[in-house]
Amino acid sequence: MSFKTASEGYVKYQGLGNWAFVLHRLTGLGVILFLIIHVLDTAAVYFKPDLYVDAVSLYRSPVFGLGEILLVLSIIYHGLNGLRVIYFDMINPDMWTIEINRKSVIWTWIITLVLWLPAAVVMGSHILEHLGG
Amino acid sequence: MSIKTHQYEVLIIGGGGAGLMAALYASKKASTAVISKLYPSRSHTGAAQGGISAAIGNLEEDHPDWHTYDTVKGSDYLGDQDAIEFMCHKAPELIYELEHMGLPFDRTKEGRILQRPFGGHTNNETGKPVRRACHAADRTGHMILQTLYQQCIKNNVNFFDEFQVLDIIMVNGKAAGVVAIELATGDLHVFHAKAVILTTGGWGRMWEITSNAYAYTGDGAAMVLRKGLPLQDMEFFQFHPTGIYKLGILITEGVRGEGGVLINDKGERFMEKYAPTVKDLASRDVVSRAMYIEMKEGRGINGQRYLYLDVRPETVNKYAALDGRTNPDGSPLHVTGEEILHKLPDIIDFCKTYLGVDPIKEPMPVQPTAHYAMGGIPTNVKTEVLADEKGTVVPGLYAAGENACVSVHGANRLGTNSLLDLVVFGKEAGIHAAEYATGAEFAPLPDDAADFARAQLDRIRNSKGNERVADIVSEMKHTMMDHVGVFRTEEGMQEALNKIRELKERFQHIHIDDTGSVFNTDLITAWEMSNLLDLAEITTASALARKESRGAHSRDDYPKRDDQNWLKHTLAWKRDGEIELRYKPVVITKYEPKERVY
Amino acid sequence: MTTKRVEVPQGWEAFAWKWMRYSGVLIFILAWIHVLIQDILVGVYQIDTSYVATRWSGGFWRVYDFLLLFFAFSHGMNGVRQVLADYIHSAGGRRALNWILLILWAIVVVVGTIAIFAFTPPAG
Amino acid sequence: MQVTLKILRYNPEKDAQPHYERYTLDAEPTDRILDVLEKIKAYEDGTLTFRRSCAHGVCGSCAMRINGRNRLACKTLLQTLDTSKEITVEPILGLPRVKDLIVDMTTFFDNYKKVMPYFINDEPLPEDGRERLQSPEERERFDDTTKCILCGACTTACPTFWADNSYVGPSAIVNAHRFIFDSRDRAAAERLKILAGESGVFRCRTAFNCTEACPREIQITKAIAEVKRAIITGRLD
Ligand SMILES: Cc1cc2nc3c(=O)[nH]c(=O)nc-3n(C[C@H](O)[C@H](O)[C@H](O)COP(=O)(O)OP(=O)(O)OC[C@H]3O[C@@H](n4cnc5c(N)ncnc54)[C@H](O)[C@@H]3O)c2cc1C
Ligand code: HEM
Ligand code: SF4
Ligand code: F3S
Ligand code: FES
Repeated sequence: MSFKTASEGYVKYQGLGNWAFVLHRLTGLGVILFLIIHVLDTAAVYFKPDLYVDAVSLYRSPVFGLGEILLVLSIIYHGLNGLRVIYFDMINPDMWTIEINRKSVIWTWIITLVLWLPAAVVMGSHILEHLGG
Repeated sequence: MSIKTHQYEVLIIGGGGAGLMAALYASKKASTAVISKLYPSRSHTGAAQGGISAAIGNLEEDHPDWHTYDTVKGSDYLGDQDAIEFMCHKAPELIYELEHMGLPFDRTKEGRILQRPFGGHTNNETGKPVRRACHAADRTGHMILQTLYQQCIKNNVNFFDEFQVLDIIMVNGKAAGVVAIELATGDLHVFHAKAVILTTGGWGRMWEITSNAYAYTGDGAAMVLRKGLPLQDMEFFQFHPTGIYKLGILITEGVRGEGGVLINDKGERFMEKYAPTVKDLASRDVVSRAMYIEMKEGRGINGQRYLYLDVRPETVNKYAALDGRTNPDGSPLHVTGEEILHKLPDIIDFCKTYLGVDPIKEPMPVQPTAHYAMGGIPTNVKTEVLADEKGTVVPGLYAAGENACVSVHGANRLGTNSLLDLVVFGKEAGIHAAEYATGAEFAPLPDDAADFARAQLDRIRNSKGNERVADIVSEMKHTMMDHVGVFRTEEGMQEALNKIRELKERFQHIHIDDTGSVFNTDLITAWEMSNLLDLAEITTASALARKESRGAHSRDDYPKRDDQNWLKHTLAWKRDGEIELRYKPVVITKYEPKERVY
Repeated sequence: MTTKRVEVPQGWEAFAWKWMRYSGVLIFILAWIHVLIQDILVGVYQIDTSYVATRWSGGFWRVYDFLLLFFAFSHGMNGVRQVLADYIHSAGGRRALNWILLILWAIVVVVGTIAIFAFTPPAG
Repeated sequence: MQVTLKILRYNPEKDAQPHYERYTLDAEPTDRILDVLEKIKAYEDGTLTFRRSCAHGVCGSCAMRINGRNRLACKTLLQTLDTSKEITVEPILGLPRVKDLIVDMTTFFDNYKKVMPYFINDEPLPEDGRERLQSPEERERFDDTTKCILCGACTTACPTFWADNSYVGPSAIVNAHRFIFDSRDRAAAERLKILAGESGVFRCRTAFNCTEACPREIQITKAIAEVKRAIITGRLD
């Protein structure tokens, strides 16, 4: 009906698939937003090198550092869930059962965390190393 | 309250199997609208499970004449034989017609419609059950309802969904339209028409334990009664043997068709005693009575008022071997749990949901449940409503389906014959009403057309007593269950009649909470309950007068059928607050009444 | 059972659906390697103009980055189109949306592509 | 035992905004939510409004949100819920509210009608006037999707539909599936063409709420995937 109705459902409706979808959407949007900025700033290397230097120093602030850690989380989750959906939807529709869907969503979340945690540790340590200069 | 008016040549009240079938045919010839208090797909036809009968003989020899005889016998000889013969001979054609509309019947290996045995349907030569019920798993009614609704959409039939009809407009003794309330707004609408077809279904909600929907409040029959017209054979109401204990939810006879058996507390298959030839597949009145006797004599499970229906594969195979049941190809019948699951998926789902019982592993607790109205609005074979015992037709008024009494079911309906009744007579109603309408004029509507309907609602809305509708209803249901159920006695029924009259009096002093217009279900439910009270009174009075036992009407004090005095249909009027009973003969063509043994 | 076949005109939505899936698989490989190297192993603190210069000194990474740019961006922009179409219902609104996204897509892809291929490491 | 229902009430003739009301009453563990609602209506508050008819999950009247998920009130037993907490009962989401638990189903049925949900075969009937033949396997192919009772639980659980009513929704696709894969039907191509369009199957984001909501246990997301595949490949097996 409207964005208002939809957002009530996104938040309140009880269902794993629902949340898998909402997260997929949020992470997809997050990544594309980052990507636009990232392409433009990297392009600055060519178009406006000074700007690029400013941009890079901005990225080195801890706030952006945390953002980057979330970005990695987003790409991992969006990618894994995307592959899950592609496999079920295009290759093996028989997998769309309540049982398998539930399990596969939970596994997607587990694998996401398993992959992301070490990455977060590495990236976090980079931030800590450079804190204060 | 504003009033809107509409004009159609033919109006169909009710969007169930009978209504939609009528709509498909009427709309071919005349401008037609279907008015239904429920979305058509919510109609009770969708609850029918087991099958629809027709002697198409896809698996074994069968003949429409056998079907006719079985139906006559099943009706305990009270059915009109001309109507029964008409229906049973039309049956194959109608089944094929449904198939051509896309109905997904289950199939044989050869790709033909699959059939299963059902109570009371027999091979007339051997007396053994015959496979006559065409089915789509255990949701045959659902598939019929869906298929007909789909075809109506395809043919652009006009629908007024969630419009509840409150009154039939009669002008000079002819039907001229109806008055309905639009539930979403509370507005009254006057529908002006040349012909009106009533297909509003039954009234099983009158009893405590029932397989029937909340919507089964007998609106159509009650409206007809209020117009000073009679109702026929109201004392005959079918109790289906196998309702889920306490809930009444139906377990189709198809379970027994697939080999399930009834078992008492001693582990005996007691139907052997009562119907030695067809056993568990005897007709419903016989089985329900047998169950009551078992329970009365203390053989209910743990002494309680229920028995077991057992369809576990080991049980089915054991009794199939004992009975010498075979597959169509002659090999001994042997089933697996998987096959049962495949044939009865919904039943298994009901049991798991409501009982926590898996029928493949455990037996199901069952008790007889109020199920089907054999009586109703009297009609002839052309579905024209009749005004008296002489067969005088009410011009422009038609009835079909469960609310009508043609009568093809007489004192007891055979399973699967109702769905057949719907499509056969629904179609007749559509054809005849449209034909009548094309030759008739719109009668001018009186100015006060909507007054009676409005007055009925206002009386409820403005009633300022302190009675609760729910209390009255629950007393009615208990009374009917105790005294006008499977077994009846003079005192019991007299007590019931007094009680119903007392309740009707108390109903004058109800109050309701909701005074609004939009979706006032408080108001509508109260109106529906007044219909049930009216019909309960007629049912009890008709039953009290019939001093014999026949079909579903079974009296302790008159245990025998009495063809001498009672081979006749009851017609009951309500005039100036008094019930008037008259009788008319049963049409007998080929089959002379004889004793009924299964 | 014989397999029945029907001719179904493949509309734009069917194409977009397939596109999201094929490009998804491709980006899965490209983006993860990219992220692994850039964000995790190397890290933003090592990245500066000279890092970019070494990276783009050969053709391989230029082509790699171009493919990533092109596919990820097309995938993402179509994703955004699908998301917003859920909330924008008028035909006109959707048309406007499509144009805006198409232009944005073109600008970013063109700017990015020029940067990737035209970039020459600063002298010195 | 005692249960408390927290019901989202709305009377358009009185209330500016929907609000919750709580009812505490005695009930049996085997009672259905519908039984509890009936009891409230009969003995506590006659203005409480909801749809129901069959009371055993076959008519599709009573879909509502119970503890945040779409279910049929008549198929939800108290013993399957945590009755130590309040049970939340709200109308299904994504269709206009009419009163209390009743929503306006018009759009739902309009969407259903968009997919040509009826049998089409204009070829001549068998000469003997009997049934068209269909093998048990061909019949089995679409069995699952014949079970739909048009309750709307799936469509009103779908995130795409919440946002945009013009998406035909899972229920309509289920009903199209029932005909697309029926060996006797001849209009699969036309239905697939409709479903390949802007409001069709490709709006499905595989959120799966529909399948979890379906009281008839229809494998809806799978059926949708099969329709997508039929559009992409043109194959009806
Ligand atoms: C659980 C169950 C299982 C059954 N199984 C079988 C079976 O296997 N085989 C068999 O042959 N029979 C079976 N029957 C019996 C059979 O299904 C019914 O008798 C039959 O479906 C009745 O159909 P109908 O068209 O007369 O009424 P329905 O299908 O009930 O339709 C009644 C219609 O009237 C409308 N209506 C009612 N009152 C009003 C009003 N005041 N204003 C406007 N509209 C109104 C309703 O909205 C509805 O659309 C079964 C019945 C039940 C209850
Ligand atoms: C890493 C590999 C990726 C895979 C496997 C992948 C897969 C998918 C798939 C299959 C969809 C369609 C979902 C559906 O229709 O149900 C999708 C949607 C989307 N993707 Fe990706 N994607 C990936 C990377 C990206 C990237 C890098 C971006 C951002 C640029 C992105 C942005 C989006 C957006 C915005 C959507 C729309 C979400 C929605 O409709 O709710 N994806 N992705
Ligand atoms: S598919 Fe299931 S949930 Fe959807 S309308 Fe049909 S029965 Fe209801
Ligand atoms: S909930 Fe909606 S998004 Fe698809 S899987 Fe079901 S239709
Ligand atoms: S009342 Fe029929 S589905 Fe719930």
